[in-house]
Amino acid sequence: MILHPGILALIVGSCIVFVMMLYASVQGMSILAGWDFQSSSEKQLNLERRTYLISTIIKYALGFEVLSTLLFIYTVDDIHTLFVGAMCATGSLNANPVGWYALYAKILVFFSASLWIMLNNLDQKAEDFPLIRLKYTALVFITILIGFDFYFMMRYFLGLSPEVITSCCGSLFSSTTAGIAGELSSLSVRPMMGLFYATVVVFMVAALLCMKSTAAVLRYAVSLLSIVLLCVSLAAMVSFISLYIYELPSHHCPFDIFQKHYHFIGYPIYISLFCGVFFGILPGSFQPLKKISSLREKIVQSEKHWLLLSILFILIFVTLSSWPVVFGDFTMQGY
Amino acid sequence: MIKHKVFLGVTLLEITILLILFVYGHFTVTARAGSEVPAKRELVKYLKLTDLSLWTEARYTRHPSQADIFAPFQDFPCSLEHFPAGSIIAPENIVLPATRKPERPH
Amino acid sequence: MRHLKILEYALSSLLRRKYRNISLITVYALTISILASVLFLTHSLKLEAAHILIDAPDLVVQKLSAGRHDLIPSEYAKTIREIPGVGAAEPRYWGYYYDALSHSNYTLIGIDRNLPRLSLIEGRMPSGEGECAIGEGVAIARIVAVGDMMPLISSRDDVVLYKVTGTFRSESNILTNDLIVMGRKDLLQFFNLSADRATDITVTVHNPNEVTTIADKIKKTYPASRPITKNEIIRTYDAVFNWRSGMMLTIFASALIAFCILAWDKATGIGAEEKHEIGILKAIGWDTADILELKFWEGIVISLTSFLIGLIVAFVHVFFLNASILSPVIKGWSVLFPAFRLTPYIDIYQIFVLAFLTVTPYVASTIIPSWKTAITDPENVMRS
Amino acid sequence: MDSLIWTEQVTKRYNPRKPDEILAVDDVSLHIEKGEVVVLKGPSGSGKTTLLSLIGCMGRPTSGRIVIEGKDVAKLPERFLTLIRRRTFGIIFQQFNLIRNVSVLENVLLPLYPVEISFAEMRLRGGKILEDLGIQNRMHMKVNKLSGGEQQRVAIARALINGPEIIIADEPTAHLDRKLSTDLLRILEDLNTAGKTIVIATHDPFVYDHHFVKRTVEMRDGRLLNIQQT
Repeated sequence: MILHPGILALIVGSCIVFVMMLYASVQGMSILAGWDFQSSSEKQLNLERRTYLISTIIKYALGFEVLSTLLFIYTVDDIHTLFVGAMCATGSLNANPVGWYALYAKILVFFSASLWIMLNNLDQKAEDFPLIRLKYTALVFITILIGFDFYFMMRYFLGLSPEVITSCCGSLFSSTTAGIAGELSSLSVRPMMGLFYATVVVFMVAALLCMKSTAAVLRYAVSLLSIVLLCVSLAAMVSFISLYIYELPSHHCPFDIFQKHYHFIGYPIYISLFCGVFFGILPGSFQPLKKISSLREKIVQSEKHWLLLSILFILIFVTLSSWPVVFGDFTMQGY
Repeated sequence: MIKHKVFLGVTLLEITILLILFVYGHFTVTARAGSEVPAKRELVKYLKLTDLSLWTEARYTRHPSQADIFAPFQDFPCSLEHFPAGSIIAPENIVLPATRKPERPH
Repeated sequence: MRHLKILEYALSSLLRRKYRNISLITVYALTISILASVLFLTHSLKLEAAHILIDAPDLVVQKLSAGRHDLIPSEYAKTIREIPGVGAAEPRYWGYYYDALSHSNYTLIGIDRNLPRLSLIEGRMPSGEGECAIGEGVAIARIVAVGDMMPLISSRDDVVLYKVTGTFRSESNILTNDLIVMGRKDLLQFFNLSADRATDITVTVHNPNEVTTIADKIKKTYPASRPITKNEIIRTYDAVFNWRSGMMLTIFASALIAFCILAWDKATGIGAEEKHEIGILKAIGWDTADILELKFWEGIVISLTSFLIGLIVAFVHVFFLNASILSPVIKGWSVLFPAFRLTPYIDIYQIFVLAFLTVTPYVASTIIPSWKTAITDPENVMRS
Repeated sequence: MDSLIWTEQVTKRYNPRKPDEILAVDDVSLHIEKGEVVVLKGPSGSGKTTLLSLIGCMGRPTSGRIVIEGKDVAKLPERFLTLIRRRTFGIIFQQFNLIRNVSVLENVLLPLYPVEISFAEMRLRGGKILEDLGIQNRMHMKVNKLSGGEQQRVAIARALINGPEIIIADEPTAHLDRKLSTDLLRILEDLNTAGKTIVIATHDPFVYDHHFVKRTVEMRDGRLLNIQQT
């Protein structure tokens, strides 16, 4: 355990958010148990009013999770000096690999909480609360996810012992290391580039087709493709985009681009990627809800916007991340 | 109807003051990095200093990096560590490198 | 547009309860400024240490005897110098001196002659016998200046007079406050040490990557020795200050908790009048979501204002007033605590951490009370 | 079916199945046409106010249907009730229910804050209504500094700011003297002439005997007694 202000802030904040989410889930359960839309009783009215509390808590929790992901990366970057051999955030994360799970959990929480909020917005547009069961069942899962996030983060920080000699980006992402991270960077650049741009093109084509046609299959395909795109893009970040941004042939760290030294280029890159993927996931996830008559019209309306936003964000992402590849001085000849 | 404008104005003003303070801080840092820091490094180099002269009350608080791990309990094995600065100083073993593991007290 | 209008009403609603909200902002800003002072102070010291200790010796070799620090035979230096990769290995002579006159501890350092001219000294370094250079803290405690004689009581219990040839400038206080620098011979004599022993040995290593290897080799050659690498020194300071700010934050967190209880209390105990107001708003067409947004803006106004004020106050306190309120806490019993000027090293990260530490609990403690207010039944207004 | 307001067997119970259960409105069926002036009269505790709040979408009935402009609102979630209330109703309360220490203009504009219109547009509308009611010179005063009659006008201005179809007034003359009551009724009469539907709950004979009141409905213990057509 390292008593560090950033760690303290993260633990305290996540603890508060987790407790609030637990409270929200308990409220959600009581809504599920007592919900009777046909009744005009006081009790039903109180339950309806409780939905406001829950959606408020989730909105705050989502805001917190987004910021806490950034703070987590910063903090991990800040403490790398305490580990022998760690030169950036990756090094600190390797000092206790549970840290990676915490990061994955945070990304999952981001997507699921955002989805929940979209679900909630949609539900509020209809006059008969059509999604109440779905929403509050999903709430329990989000709470569990946030619980995992909190647990992994605690395990990570508690388990950090600064003596461990960690491998940093240099060695973790150098091609000799085994494990996923090593495999990612050992993927040779050309095929990875090909895969990345191919995925982007396929995604774009699917999304554009989706805007023209109403086929359900296309919507599921777009959602699936966005998830694939997320994975491929993250792999591409590690494999070659980072190299072009840092202009170093062996520096594969996906976090350093948040730093001032690289003009904070990481923020627009990751924000556009995550937003693009999020809006890409929406059409497929909401396709089954079209069965509900009071929602059908609203989903069809919003779908166009989502697809457009998704295409736009992904375009921004691809432009930003390809800029140094296309226009940078750095070339990968011989690597 | 202008309260929000006043508020936004005041907030902007506060942010500006903060920015000015930070810019001032930045300049001070740069200025000192140019003049004082090299001079201090010179002192460190020639006098072979290893520690900051902050807490002079006990040996291990004056030279935390040079103190051995028993320093706070040096008088005899059960003596309690009692210097105020000692209570806010980190236990030294958290930076013991792996090479010196056998020396740890537990 | 709608958001701005709700902000407008939030401000007007806050202004109507001026005294309550001003007191809330004051307490909040104070809490934030205390926490921010702690963070700024420790961060500044941490970076200062990291920047100036870069030139510390690559390796310091101590000798341990029964787990305690012991004098090291000077001939070790010769052996160490022969390890490949080692640039220089020199014995270092230094010790502590308790001065009964000023009730404080000094650090005595013995140096060899022919040091280059140092810029942070008023006067000159000692060059002959019976001369010394002292830190500002010593000069003030003993009321001596360059050219004066300063008596110290040696280990043989006789009074030795040293001529002060130089004092270190106050800019270097953080390093030199309690130093008395004298010739090596003088120091050996003063402490009554034998000439073949030193306090420890400093080692310069050509290739910084090999420091650990060389430390291992020294440890193998002299099992009773304890090599300390420069990286460890710097990491020690990093950890010391992280720990310190963590400790102090934990302590001052009680202030934050107290504040949150206050905020919760203020938010829960809204008066009948305020509840009536919310009822009116709902009756004339405000939705629960609008009221929640109103409460959100109230929270933003209060926390943003307090946060900015707190930061400004903390900056002024730490970097213009030299943390005068906090320093008793960190001084402890150190009689010679240096009056150093802190360097305002600040980065966004500090502010981000601070925002996290202070705003999250506040927001969390107002969510439920705001919701309770927001669900006020509009019908109540009809029957009051 | 084409009545503006149409209630069918509306019942409202407070604290159901508890010792302090109150049956405030019992099986009320009432039709109000567009442009009508209807007075609900009856002693206090007869359920007038509750019925008014149900019609004004401030609460949901325990059973029965309430149809406003062709839309059944009895089962709507609160936020839709709010939308209807915001668009369709102007409410004048027994107390003026103004927000103290806030200027006249702001009080009048309050219903427009959560709506998407600009500050300038809002001010324009507020200025016009205050002018119509003859209190534009009080625009920037705090409401608690005004006389009772002026406060009443501010309350009316606030009820009219969103251009409602239906005006609901709950005991509007309870705290007014004769002269102010006359003023108020004149304003209501003008509004009615302008095509607004007006529903008033009162036990003040001065109101229900006034010449512009065309229809009086008497309530007793939550039930409608008879419907008088005058």
